[in-house]
Amino acid sequence: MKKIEAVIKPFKLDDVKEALNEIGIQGMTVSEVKGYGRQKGHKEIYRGAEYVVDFVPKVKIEIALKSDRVEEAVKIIREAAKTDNIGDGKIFVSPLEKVVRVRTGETDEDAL
Amino acid sequence: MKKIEAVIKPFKLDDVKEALNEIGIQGMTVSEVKGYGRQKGHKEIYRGAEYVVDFVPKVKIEIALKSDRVEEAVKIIREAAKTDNIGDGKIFVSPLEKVVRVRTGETDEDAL
Amino acid sequence: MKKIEAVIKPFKLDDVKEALNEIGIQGMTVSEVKGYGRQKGHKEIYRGAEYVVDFVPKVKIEIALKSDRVEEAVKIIREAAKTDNIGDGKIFVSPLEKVVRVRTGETDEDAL
Amino acid sequence: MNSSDIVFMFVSTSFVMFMIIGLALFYGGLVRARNILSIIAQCMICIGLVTIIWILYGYSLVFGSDVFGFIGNLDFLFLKNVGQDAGPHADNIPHILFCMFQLMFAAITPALITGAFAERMKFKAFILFTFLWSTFVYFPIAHWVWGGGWIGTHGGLDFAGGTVIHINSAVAALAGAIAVGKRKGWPVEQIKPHNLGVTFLGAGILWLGWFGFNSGSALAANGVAMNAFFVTQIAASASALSWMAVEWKIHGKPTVLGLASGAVAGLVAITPASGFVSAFPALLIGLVAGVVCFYAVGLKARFKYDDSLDVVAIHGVGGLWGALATGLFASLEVNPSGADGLFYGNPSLFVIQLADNAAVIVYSMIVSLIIFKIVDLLIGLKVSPEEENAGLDISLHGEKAYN
Amino acid sequence: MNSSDIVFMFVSTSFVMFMIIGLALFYGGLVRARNILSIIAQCMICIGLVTIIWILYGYSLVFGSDVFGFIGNLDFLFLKNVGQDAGPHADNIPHILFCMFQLMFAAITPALITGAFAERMKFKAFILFTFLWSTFVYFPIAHWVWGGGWIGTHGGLDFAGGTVIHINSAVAALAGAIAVGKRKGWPVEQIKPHNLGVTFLGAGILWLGWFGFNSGSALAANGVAMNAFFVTQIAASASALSWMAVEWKIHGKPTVLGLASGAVAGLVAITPASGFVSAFPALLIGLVAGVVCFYAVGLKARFKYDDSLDVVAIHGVGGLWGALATGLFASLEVNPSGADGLFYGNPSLFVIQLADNAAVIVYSMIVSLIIFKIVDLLIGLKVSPEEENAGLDISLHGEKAYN
Amino acid sequence: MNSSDIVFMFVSTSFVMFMIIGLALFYGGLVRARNILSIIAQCMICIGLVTIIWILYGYSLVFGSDVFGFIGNLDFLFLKNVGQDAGPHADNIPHILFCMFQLMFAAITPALITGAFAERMKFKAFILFTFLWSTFVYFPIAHWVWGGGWIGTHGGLDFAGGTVIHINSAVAALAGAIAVGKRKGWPVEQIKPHNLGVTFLGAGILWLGWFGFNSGSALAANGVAMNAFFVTQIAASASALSWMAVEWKIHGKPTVLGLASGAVAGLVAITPASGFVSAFPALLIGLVAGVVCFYAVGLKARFKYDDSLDVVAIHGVGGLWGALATGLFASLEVNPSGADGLFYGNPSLFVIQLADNAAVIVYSMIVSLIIFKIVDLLIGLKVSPEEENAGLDISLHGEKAYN
Ligand SMILES: Nc1ncnc2c1ncn2[C@@H]1O[C@H](COP(=O)(O)OP(=O)(O)O)[C@@H](O)[C@H]1O
Ligand SMILES: Nc1ncnc2c1ncn2[C@@H]1O[C@H](COP(=O)(O)OP(=O)(O)O)[C@@H](O)[C@H]1O
Ligand SMILES: Nc1ncnc2c1ncn2[C@@H]1O[C@H](COP(=O)(O)OP(=O)(O)O)[C@@H](O)[C@H]1O
Repeated sequence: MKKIEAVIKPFKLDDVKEALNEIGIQGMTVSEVKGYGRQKGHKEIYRGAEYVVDFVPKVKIEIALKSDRVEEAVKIIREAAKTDNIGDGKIFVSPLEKVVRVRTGETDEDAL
Repeated sequence: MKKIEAVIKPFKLDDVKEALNEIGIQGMTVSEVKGYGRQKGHKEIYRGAEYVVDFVPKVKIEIALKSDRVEEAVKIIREAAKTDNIGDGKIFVSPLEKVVRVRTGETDEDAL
Repeated sequence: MKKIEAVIKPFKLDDVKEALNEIGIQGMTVSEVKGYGRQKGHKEIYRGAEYVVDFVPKVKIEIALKSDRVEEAVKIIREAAKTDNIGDGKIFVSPLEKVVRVRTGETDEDAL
Repeated sequence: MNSSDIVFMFVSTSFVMFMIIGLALFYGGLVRARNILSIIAQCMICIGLVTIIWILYGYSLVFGSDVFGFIGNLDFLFLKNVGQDAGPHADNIPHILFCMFQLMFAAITPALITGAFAERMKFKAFILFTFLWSTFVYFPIAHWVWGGGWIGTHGGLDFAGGTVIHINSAVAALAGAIAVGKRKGWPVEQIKPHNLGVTFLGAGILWLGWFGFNSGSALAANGVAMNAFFVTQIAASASALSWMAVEWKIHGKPTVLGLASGAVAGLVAITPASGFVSAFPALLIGLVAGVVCFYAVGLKARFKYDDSLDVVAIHGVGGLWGALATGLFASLEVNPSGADGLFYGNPSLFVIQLADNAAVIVYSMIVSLIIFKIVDLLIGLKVSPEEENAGLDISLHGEKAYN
Repeated sequence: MNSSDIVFMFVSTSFVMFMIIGLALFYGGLVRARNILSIIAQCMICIGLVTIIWILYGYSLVFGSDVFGFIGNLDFLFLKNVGQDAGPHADNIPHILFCMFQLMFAAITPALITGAFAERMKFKAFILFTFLWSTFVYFPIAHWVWGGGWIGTHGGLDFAGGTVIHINSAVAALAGAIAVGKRKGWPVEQIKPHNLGVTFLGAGILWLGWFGFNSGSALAANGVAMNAFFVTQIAASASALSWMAVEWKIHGKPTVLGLASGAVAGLVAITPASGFVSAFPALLIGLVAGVVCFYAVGLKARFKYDDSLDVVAIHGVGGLWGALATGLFASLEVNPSGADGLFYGNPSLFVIQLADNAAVIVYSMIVSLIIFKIVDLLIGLKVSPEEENAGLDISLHGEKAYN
Repeated sequence: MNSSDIVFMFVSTSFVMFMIIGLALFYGGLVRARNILSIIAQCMICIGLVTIIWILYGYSLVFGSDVFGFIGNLDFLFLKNVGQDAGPHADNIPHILFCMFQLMFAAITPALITGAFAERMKFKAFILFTFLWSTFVYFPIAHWVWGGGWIGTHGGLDFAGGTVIHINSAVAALAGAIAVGKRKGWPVEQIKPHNLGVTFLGAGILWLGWFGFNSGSALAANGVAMNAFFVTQIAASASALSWMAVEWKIHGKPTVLGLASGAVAGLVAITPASGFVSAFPALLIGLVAGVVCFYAVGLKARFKYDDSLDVVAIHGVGGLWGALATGLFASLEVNPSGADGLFYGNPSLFVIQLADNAAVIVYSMIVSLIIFKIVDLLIGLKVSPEEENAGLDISLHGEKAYN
């Protein structure tokens, strides 16, 4: 099993979720994060003081899935999340050793 | 060393924390996340428009621990987090190569 | 490639970001978390009821980077995040198998 | 008819209406984020529903000609004889204005009760409760005191509703906390206010509105009204400080919630006395209110009833202290149409105050419990554990306050 | 000069000013967190800019001596002849006070419109729009009804601005929703209110302020003013409950947003009628308002215009119902200087109301559309998709509401 | 006694009380989320503590019979001779009402100062400071201007407290910013407002309350009061727009915080002038206020004092401009009991204004610095770095605003 973590633009979340659903991937965990990278931040003004804000709001999606589905999932996420602008985000894949479903105690692929 | 990530129902956080404490696991990092899975979302109504909200509030616990404690910890978390309802959550185990305590510079098991 | 996750004190975020920038590490993803560990929580009072709050606000930084830069990065983070008080936080290193840049589809080290 | 008094009562009435908004915020900030809308919904029901039943029959039951000292008759049913001309209870302002001022009191009283069973009561049950409780508890008791009933006529003093509103609602609150039962997790889990800024704003609006509440109860822009205005400010200030002081001493830190709670306690305590006592008694009433209400908050832990937002401690204990203090400090010099209290040589007033309030407490407790029982049988009082976990906002109202 | 009336109008004017703050919160809570400041900025422009143009020439265009029934002359340009003495439109209060009360109406009206194109309109465009729309739409129409123009003189009734303010702003809102175009994602994406507590607070302030809005329109602290006060409370309450009831029936849950929307719908509907109808007609007006406005919210989905915060459904449909209901229920018994309506034996009033409002709708629609067109040509109406995604607060104002 | 004036002063007093709530929100939204409660606590101390010392001796020190032009005597100690009858300073309203109106001014002034040392001052130190500063700075200066002291008697004009309240508090704010020292991280770190919606609400409440503040200073519902009402609206609007304009030009975007700050700057600037100048001078006063206060915000960066919420720039510079503008634009036509200013042929008034304000600035600066020194020695002014990091809400009050 693998874990995919994708950091994407917030307003792309629904598209990515739909796209994954279509290929039968229906579990995921989502969190709000702030990203820092090449994408330029914006300027903020408070009583004349100008601040450059480097951190940009992003959404992180975590998906545990069978190893053989990783490639497809990555592709789908990329397609759905893309706007062709800097800051579209990144996808990370890392190893996952075990998954347990709390409710039933099922493990690994049964737990997905 | 391993990392356990457990996605559970928010109101179970205290129970899980207590249960882990009892077996001597006292460090963890917690974040608020939204889960998407089999658990049905709820309906929301705003000026007559009905929305089905798929994302359900969850809490994610991250615990770094020695490899030989993983099994026990997973069991304890499962027991404490269980309500026997869909959406009780999942536990993920992944490899961890190194841990450093910022304050002292101790590493790996000493840093836990 | 590796993933560094560092849990630090919130007001150290800017220092850590600057320090990493200086050694040329410019991508990261940040989230607000709550930490539980040796650091004592604080007391809160609401209408005479006293609560001990164990969870302390922390910030989690995630950085994907080339394996050979891990050591340096960990050192830099440690130095920047240190206040020599309990609760300064921890740094975790874990394996990363793949990185994809959503915008371009570049992978792995090109994607960082 | 006096056009200054019209303006005065217009403002006072508006302020009391605004208090209900303030109360919703005061309470709404104190619950968890997933229940704030349920508080607001209940407060809006109090405004909406009580307005309707008030014009249908409530006003008549309270202010219609007295029947056996217990209730008003049906003279004003469906606002019959209630128009732009002055009515029998105030010859200086339009009857409809008097009716509307009194309406606001009727509307805020059940809203006060909601704090006791916050975060767990069924909305449908609350609506039925509000209807029954207004009809069978508030209307009679308001009549007793202000409408020509037995308390007002035999000399009991309650300037702006210490008995009718605060004690009465607190007794019902106690009944409700017991009848509805505890929140899941209480008292073990940490159940903390989710937004104290909102609570402070609510307290601020309450403070402002209370000027209309107390001063307006003079029904005219005269010296007594301004006395009420003045002593309201003094008692609230004193009570905020004394609550803070005792909390600081005992818990080591002075909290904003303490300051706000103290202010409300002082406002409650001065309510029955505001038209009868002068500044320094008011100072004392406030100082004592902050301390006794602070300690009274501890009662629920001792006696294990989950009065979630401390209606009993603040409105009950504060109101009772105020009612008794009226018996101690009332002075004919402040208000010639009032009475002298114990410290001005008239111990009988104190006895009357004691007796009246005891009667109200007993009546309100019994009838409130019966009403809760009836509602429980018909609808059930408490939401399911799942609904409670998910929060009433989603469960009962299909909404989230924060997105 | 009557000093009670001065106080009354001082309070009423202050309350209406406070309504604009309330409106900003009401709307601000309904948009997404990244757009709340853009709403607030627009409301502040309405206060600031309209105040300036009002004292320069707006007041004169509305209340200067009538020219062909269409517009006021320049008698009061730059506040000439407008001082502390009474003016021609109210002999009981200082001219500047009358001028300021009317200013608040002029200021709130464009603020109401903002709900229609919330979350996407350029700020610069909004400023120009406000300037043009006030000048070419609001000032003439206000003159027609209140300044001596054709509607007021031939007998049309609009006590506190149902036609001038609510219908007028809703028509412009419809024009704006069409001219500016839809929000990205609408109606497919879930675009939810970000803070319903703030929306409730706004609604509460609106409710309070509306007392000044409607009662103050009597321009004196008299029986008619208090009638307006009373029926305002009744209609708002009834409408909150009826909206809730129909929503409960259809969607299975009673929402706080529904209660608040219903209250506002009732307040809108009673506005033109408040000085002319008595309590039970007001009850009916409120009950109907809650239901028809609830259903009217569905129109935007059917006709595919993104009236983001339902200005058309609430202010347009509610206002129209109120204007027609005035033609049905107005009664000389309530207000001898008004007229009898259809149900009091005078069908002609109903016809007049119909005709007047039709004229206002046509005029407002045409001129509003032209103004939007001009602004579009000069500046452009809508922000870029990137700005919309990032949120107007950051894009247009360089600020975030929440940090 | 005049019952209209009673109502008017009741409303005005209530509005000023509400301003303190508004101020707490205005400031509270501007600090970081972990310090909002500390702001609120300080504002509540200002209400509570000042109320108590005011009735004990403060009122007497300000309004007791003049002693050497410097301070009031003890005639009114413990409210002796202060009752429901009219007092020496206003024969149209009850003495207690006059006393309470003036109390609100005394209470809001130290609350204004808190903005300067927000996010870092010890609570205990603040309490002691408030006590000392009210006694030794506010009470004397208020006496000088309004209580029969040297400024009022020799002809200096300060209608509603530009000198007594705004300049005075700003000078103390400067002293405080210096004495308490900078916040950790300032000016390098980004220290941003945590909730601009709350700040806007606060500004809105301030705007509303300012109507009572300025108009009420006429002490009667007359033409001068309504003039103050009118020009307050104009100056605030103009200043909001001019601040926005200059900010837009310089920083490229018009912010809501700029609009709100501009409005407050305009309100401050018109305060001393409001009973003496007419509409167009008010327009000018507002337009200038927005611009000079905008630039004045930059002073703290230049001179390196951490006046966190810009009390000096807004209340000091705005207040000074208003005081001088009074010397320029005051007109006997507006207020026969005032004076003509420079532009109405009387240059001496301008000189008097200059001199008076210089005296107040010097006195306030010296005594404020001494008081800060004393408090520093007795208690210490600043929290520890750890407490500052954790936030004052947790450190000093054991609470979190948001859970
Ligand atoms: N090395 C990294 N480690 C972790 N997250 C990263 C890294 N680099 C970028 N990110 C995340 O990806 C987001 C997008 O990256 P950015 O460089 O702005 O644009 P792009 O994805 O187009 O290259 C960032 O906002 C950040 O959240
Ligand atoms: N494949 C997955 N990857 C990551 N998180 C998942 C995955 N599947 C489920 N989750 C998380 O687990 C939570 C519970 O899953 P769900 O399918 O609703 O119920 P259950 O745990 O009973 O099977 C989800 O809300 C989500 O946060
Ligand atoms: N075993 C663990 N797994 C995950 N996170 C941990 C673990 N132990 C500690 N942490 C995180 O590190 C933070 C600091 O740890 P703590 O024990 O308080 O102090 P120190 O870092 O000085 O040892 C905690 O707040 C928590 O977020």
